[in-house]
Amino acid sequence: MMLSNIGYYIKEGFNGILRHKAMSMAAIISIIIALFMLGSIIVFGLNVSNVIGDMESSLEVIVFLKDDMSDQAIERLDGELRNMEGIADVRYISKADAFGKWKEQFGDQSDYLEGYTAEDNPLPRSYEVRLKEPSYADDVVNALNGREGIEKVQYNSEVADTLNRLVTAVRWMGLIIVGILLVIAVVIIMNTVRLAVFARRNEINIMKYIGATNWFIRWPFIIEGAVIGLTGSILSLALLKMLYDFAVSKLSSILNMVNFIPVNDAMNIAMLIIMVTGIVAGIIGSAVSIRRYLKV
Amino acid sequence: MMLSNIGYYIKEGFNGILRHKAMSMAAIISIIIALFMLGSIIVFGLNVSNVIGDMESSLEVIVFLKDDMSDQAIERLDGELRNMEGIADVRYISKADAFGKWKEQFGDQSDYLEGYTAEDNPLPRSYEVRLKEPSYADDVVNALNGREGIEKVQYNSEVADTLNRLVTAVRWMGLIIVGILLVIAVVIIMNTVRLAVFARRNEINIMKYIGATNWFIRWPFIIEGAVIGLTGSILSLALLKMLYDFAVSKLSSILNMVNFIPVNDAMNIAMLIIMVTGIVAGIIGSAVSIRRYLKV
Amino acid sequence: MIRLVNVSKVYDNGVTALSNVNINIKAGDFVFLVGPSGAGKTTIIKLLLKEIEPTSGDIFVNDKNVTVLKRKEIPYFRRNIGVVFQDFRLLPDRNVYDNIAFAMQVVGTPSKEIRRRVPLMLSLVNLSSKAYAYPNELSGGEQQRVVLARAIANNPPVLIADEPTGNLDPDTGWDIVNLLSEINRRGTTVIMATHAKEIVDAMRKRVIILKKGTVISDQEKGVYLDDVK
Amino acid sequence: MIRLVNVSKVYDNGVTALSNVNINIKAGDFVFLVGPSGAGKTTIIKLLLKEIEPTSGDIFVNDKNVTVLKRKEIPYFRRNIGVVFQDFRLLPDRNVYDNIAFAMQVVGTPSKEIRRRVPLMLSLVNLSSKAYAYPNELSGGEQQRVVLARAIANNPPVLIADEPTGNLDPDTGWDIVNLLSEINRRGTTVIMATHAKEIVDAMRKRVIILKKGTVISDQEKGVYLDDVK
Ligand SMILES: Nc1ncnc2c1ncn2[C@@H]1O[C@H](COP(=O)(O)OP(=O)(O)OP(=O)(O)O)[C@@H](O)[C@H]1O
Ligand SMILES: Nc1ncnc2c1ncn2[C@@H]1O[C@H](COP(=O)(O)OP(=O)(O)OP(=O)(O)O)[C@@H](O)[C@H]1O
Ligand SMILES: [Mg+2]
Ligand SMILES: [Mg+2]
Repeated sequence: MMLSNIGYYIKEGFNGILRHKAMSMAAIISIIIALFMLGSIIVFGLNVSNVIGDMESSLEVIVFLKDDMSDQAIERLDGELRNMEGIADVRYISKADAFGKWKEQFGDQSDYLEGYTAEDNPLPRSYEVRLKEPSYADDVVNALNGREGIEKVQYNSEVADTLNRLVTAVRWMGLIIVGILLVIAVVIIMNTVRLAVFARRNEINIMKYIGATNWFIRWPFIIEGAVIGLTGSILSLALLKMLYDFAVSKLSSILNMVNFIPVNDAMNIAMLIIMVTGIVAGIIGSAVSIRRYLKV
Repeated sequence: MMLSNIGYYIKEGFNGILRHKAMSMAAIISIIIALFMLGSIIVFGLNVSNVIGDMESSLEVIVFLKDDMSDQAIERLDGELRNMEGIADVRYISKADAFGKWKEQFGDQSDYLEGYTAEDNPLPRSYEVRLKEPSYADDVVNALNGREGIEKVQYNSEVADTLNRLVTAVRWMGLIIVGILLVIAVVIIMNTVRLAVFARRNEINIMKYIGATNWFIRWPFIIEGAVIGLTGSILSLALLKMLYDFAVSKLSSILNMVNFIPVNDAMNIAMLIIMVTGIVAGIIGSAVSIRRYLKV
Repeated sequence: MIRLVNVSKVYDNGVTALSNVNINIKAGDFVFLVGPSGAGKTTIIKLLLKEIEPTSGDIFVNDKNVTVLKRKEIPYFRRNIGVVFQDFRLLPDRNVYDNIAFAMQVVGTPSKEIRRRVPLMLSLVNLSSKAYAYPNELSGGEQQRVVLARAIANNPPVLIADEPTGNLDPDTGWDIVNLLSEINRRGTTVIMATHAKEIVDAMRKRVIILKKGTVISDQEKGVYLDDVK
Repeated sequence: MIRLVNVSKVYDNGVTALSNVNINIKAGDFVFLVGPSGAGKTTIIKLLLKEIEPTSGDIFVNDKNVTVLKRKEIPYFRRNIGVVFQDFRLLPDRNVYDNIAFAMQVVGTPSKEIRRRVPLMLSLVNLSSKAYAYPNELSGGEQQRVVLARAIANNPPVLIADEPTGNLDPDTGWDIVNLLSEINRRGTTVIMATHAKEIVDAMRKRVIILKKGTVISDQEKGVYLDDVK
């Protein structure tokens, strides 16, 4: 790349787009579509893993205390729990709390607690321990199980396992789908650029016949590809943001348990992937597809 | 369309594909991609609504019977339940069944049932009623509530409502996404055909100058578009089937609670949409895009 | 047969290619259209084909006013006129045989007739050996002759040739002119735009001389005037 | 300067375009390449440009063996040769000015120099008024002259013109030949493939006559032989 020619290359790159407006439009539309889909699945995937994350972190280890455990022992346990690795949050449930919860949950249906008061009842005191991640569960449960003063450590490992497997599945599927869509986006973009270059094959030939080097011909095409890729990716981002905003506003009333990722957070992650894909695919697409026409 | 020319049009349509192999390939690849995505989302949507359907139908109305209800009355109720509209299945839970379930669920954790036997315990007899659809729940609950001998009718209407709203949301989102992807598929296909026609604009011009009518020029292009669309849709169906088979075989071990739709059922529905989209978009794409070059 | 009445043509970029041209050509005429480069010869031919529209004036071919022709009628109208285009316009993805056959398919010729006639046309322009060559496999002169074969394939009542000998050696050029002359004798009206002074001078046919978009001379049995430039 | 040694060319479709051609052209020569349509003139020019490869034989330009040129060297090699292509090969999406400027940009000419020289070239071929017209807005002869202007823009040591007067009236044709002659006088080697008998006969330069792919005559101060066909 002769430095003196940079100005010419850039000018020609933009000229190429302007001279073939219909073709450039077609290319940009294809790129918008390809990248929009890529972005959609990324944003969708981020939300799904967010939801599962919420569900996971709501899974708790419950530590039931023996009625005869002393207050000091409880205090010690409390301190230990709060320092334990992998524990996000610890909540103490007194007998009164437990009584309240029971009433709330079963109401009149059960006469089990009839005659008991909030202060004096057969329900055990307990700790509700929220984990940072389900993978800490085994350690925590093992550390507490059978300890003095502890009646029973309860952890719904079945649900946790399912969630865990779900998380793995979703991550893998997400990666695979993003991978596939990435390939699709690149193929669509390269395909489009290929047809655009094909339509200009004579032009390329003529340049070769009057002594232009391959790079002299290639640079404007590459810049053209990059500009088209950039334009397409910016437009697809704008579209994605618009539709995501809209979808969140519509869906958050229906799916009220879902905690949507704020639009900007979701965008930041999608942005990089989309822009890089768009530009790189545009560049590679144009560089690769003029190759066969340069061989004269 | 002169009938005598049909042979020529068909021959020329196929010739067009063979003469421009690279271009036809590019078009077919684009179509495969567009239709593959369309098919994926259809198959995915079918599975999601299937899963939700399963979840919904597992929601039950539980009818707790008073201990003093006579066997005849129960028999009458039984008959009535089985004939009631919207009820899919009725299961009677005797005191012994209830006892077993309780033990199973709580095990040693609770000493509530200590001292009781399977035959003699404070747990009520009940009916577990599976509904055909959650929408019948209100009718069923109202018909039974307050009836003689019935202690309480329990139905988790909160979960049901959520599922109901989820089903609505999924259906709408599915329709919208399929709609968007349909548009995307059509745009990609038309875009591709447009570029392919653009690359052959001189050819079209020349034909016009030597006296060819618009339809004489158009037919081979339309047939070409249809053949490319058909080829692309068949290939994308093959790809979809392959990947779906693979995904089901991989995922059904991880997501063991999900009941995947058998591959052929899923395909049948996707097939029609994909084929029609592919062919129609191919035809319209080529018919529309040659228009501007015919105006000479 | 062919009449241009007060025809002017100003192209979109402001170039005046023809101004107030009047030409009247009778059926069966043989007319040379000459004049320096850029005089407007090709412009007249494009107007006759309704490839472009005149800025003002009327054009009649076969007593039909070309300027008011409906879009649907254009293809049928064009079939009356065989044209040798200056820039050839062969279909690049069909071989010589198919290029000529295509022109006949366009007018609905039965394929049996096409199979009979195409080789005939090719031998007329001395290209039988190139039937299966593609346009980009032909020399300039060979392409020019294919275009001629295509132009006469349908036996059109009018034949327009724009520089049909431009890429031909004098001998082959004469063969072509003799062919046109023969076709003209059988009743076809022939209009030939050319720079071939020798040919024009020797043929002694009607010569219309254009210069900067105006007719400066129109003579029966004329010659190529050297000093028109 | 330019040497063809036992050069033969058989195209992929089996057509023998050249068989055993030997030509030797010294620096500063002015050579006419003549012969009937399809004789192989354009084939020789394409060989000199390495647009196609010879089936056998060697080709030397500037004492470089063209047949063994590396792919990377081809563009630099081609810059030594200005070519007027028979089929023009103008960039359709650039106007006349930009077409000529492009040829100069290719060799890295500073833009100041380009701005100075392009109008000069255009006035040489008498096309100053068409600087901003696009190729499809030009008449055949005008396009031909643009190609010539482009070919001489970089002052190449060798100038090859394939039928540079094919679409020109005799007067304009002579202007072009006189221009080539002037360029030749200043030291450029000129090879001109042509069918213009009058011009060849009047110039009395070296004439190489090809027929069916073989050199049948090569004379200093030669003439166009009519009976070669
Ligand atoms: N499409 C166009 N747009 C603008 N100007 C045009 C167009 N076509 C031709 N011209 C101009 O109109 C004038 C006449 O062109 P025309 O092609 O009719 O010339 P011609 O007599 O055929 O010349 P030649 O012998 O060189 O082929 C020329 O000056 C040309 O530049
Ligand atoms: N790409 C090609 N493939 C096959 N055959 C070709 C190709 N190019 C040219 N030919 C054949 O080679 C022979 C010589 O062609 P060439 O173009 O060299 O002739 P020419 O002397 O330039 O003729 P003209 O005066 O008509 O331009 C012709 O018979 C032609 O059909
Ligand atoms: Mg002309
Ligand atoms: Mg030639």
